[in-house]
Amino acid sequence: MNQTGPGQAAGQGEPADVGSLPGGARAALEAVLMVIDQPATAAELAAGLNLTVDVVEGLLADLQQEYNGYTGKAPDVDSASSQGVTATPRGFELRNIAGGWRIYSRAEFADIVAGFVLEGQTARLTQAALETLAVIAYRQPVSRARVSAIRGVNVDSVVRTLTQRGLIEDSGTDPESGAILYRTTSYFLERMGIGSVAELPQLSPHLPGLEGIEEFYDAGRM
Amino acid sequence: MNQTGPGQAAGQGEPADVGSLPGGARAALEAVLMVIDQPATAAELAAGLNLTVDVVEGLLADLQQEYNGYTGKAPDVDSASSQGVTATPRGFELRNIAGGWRIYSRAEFADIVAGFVLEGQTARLTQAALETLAVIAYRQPVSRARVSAIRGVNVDSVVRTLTQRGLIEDSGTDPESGAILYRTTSYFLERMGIGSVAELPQLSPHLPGLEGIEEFYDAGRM
Amino acid sequence: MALSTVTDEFIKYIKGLQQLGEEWALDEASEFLVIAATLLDLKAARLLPAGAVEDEEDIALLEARDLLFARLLQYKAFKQVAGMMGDTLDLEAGRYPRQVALEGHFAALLPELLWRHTPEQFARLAESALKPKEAAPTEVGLAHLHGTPVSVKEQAEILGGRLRAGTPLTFRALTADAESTLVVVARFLALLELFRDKAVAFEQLLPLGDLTVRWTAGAEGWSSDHLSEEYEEQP
Repeated sequence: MNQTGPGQAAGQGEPADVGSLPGGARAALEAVLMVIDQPATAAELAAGLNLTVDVVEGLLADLQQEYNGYTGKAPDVDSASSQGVTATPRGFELRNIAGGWRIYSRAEFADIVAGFVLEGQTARLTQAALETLAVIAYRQPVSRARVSAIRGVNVDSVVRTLTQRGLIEDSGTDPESGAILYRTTSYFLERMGIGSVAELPQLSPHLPGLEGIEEFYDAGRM
Repeated sequence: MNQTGPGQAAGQGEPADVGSLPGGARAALEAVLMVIDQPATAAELAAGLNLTVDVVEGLLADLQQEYNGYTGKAPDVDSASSQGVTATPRGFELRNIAGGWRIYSRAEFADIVAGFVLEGQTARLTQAALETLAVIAYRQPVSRARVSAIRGVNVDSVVRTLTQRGLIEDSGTDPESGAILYRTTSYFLERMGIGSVAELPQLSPHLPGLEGIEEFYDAGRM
Repeated sequence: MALSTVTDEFIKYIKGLQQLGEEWALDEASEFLVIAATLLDLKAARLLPAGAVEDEEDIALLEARDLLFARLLQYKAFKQVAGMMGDTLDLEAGRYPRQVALEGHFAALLPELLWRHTPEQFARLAESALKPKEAAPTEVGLAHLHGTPVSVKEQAEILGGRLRAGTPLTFRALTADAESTLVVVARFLALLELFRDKAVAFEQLLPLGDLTVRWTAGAEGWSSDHLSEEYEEQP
């Protein structure tokens, strides 16, 4: 999907040359970021802007820094001369989460923004839900029975709630037991502000080889 | 960070002092404008930011000019000295439409944005969207949380798609929970070829109504 | 597993905590010592010739203890990361994504919707979407391996019926017709309940000898309604 210009999709002949518009490619990228309602990858953005992924990644990094106040330069000022000038951050930030880029209001203004954004306010998870989510996040794909075994309690209703909240999802069935396996969703990554589950913090270092425990488990399963 | 932790989020007693936050009132205003879906009036913004309407109107005019490229100054530079310096415009603009302010993608980039929006769009609803629409049609007015509970998955993005497609709309808020309620539109009736929702075929009486659903599903909610 | 690896990692971890001024470092350290001692104990027991260990049972006990500790540790680790995840989720909840409705002129460009559903098809779709979902199976069902569930209450009623006549009966006689061990167990539990309610008395002349059960509650003095609720809940 890389080479097809966005203009064509819209039913116009020529793909627009983003460089010729005021503000150039950087402003065009900003314009697109204004209308996306879910994170977009650099590749998707590049395809839409008819630019290479490398160029788009460079622009995204620039914008991110600029919004964070690392450079106070106006977009057309020579970048070498003013790079590193520190200004105050903007009220929003550009973040790369779950593989996609998106604009967020800055966390410092949470109290103020919350007053304007009623929807999307999510109730906090209970301790039981958090622990179940943690086990699933670190052991995915995993069956409810396995999560129950680790937590020592029945987790059925908690798993249902986590699914409804969009934090976990069905990822097929275990070929042996036929049990449904669960994994975390990209919405979970988004809520955690990370790019992939590999970025989750390490489990306590003093936990003796978890692999060994898994074997114990299977032996001791009911 | 600042004194009031962002984790405390909505509903806290003390109005934050926007001046003490990095970027000050201007950045706080930007944060709000970046995430609101419906245009907000200067009075609404002033109330939420705990500022006077005059101050907010001044800031709005400043931001509008800055986004349009009339001043390339960094937000913390003294405004008098650099007023009028012309830089390139940003990819977004702040517009006042019928008294309400909202950030939009800049009109110059409409072709590029349109191409991006249309990329990958299909003329068909997904199964998930169809099922969600069916639940809303038969149980309207209904909140997203309730539809999520019935379908067992998070329906946020599907509801957005259905709204965008003009098949459902906001019909006020639930007096108890404050959640937005959704109902089908007249465009939906048109597509179905019926005159009113009363003409939808009867469902089996054994299916749980909303009350039944509440009992059935809420037991597992947290 | 190599104990030294675990120990080294752990000491590093504890040092890190102490530098941060974490008070619970001591707790963690002592807990670790207990576990390390258990593991060492077990290792030593395996290495030494048979004389050092009393018998196989000791090893089994050690292994059971080890397993228990391992489970506790794992659970504790998950509890800990759950706390960290909760904090992260709270912090991130303060960042609101821009997800605004598509501007009207862009929405108008979307291709016209293809709609092929008749109201009847749509209704069927709604029916299937609204039908309460059966809880998905967590495991392959084992129900077919067991007989029908046995109710302690039911068995108590059967026993009551036989004993009310007044003739004492032995446990052996009372369970002679039991079609499965489960029924025997249920009848035994039922007898304990009856004993608690002072509806029966036991006599056993010799250790491991026949247990004789005698009805003491009178003809109408007891009903199974007294039976404790705990037996009615399925695990």
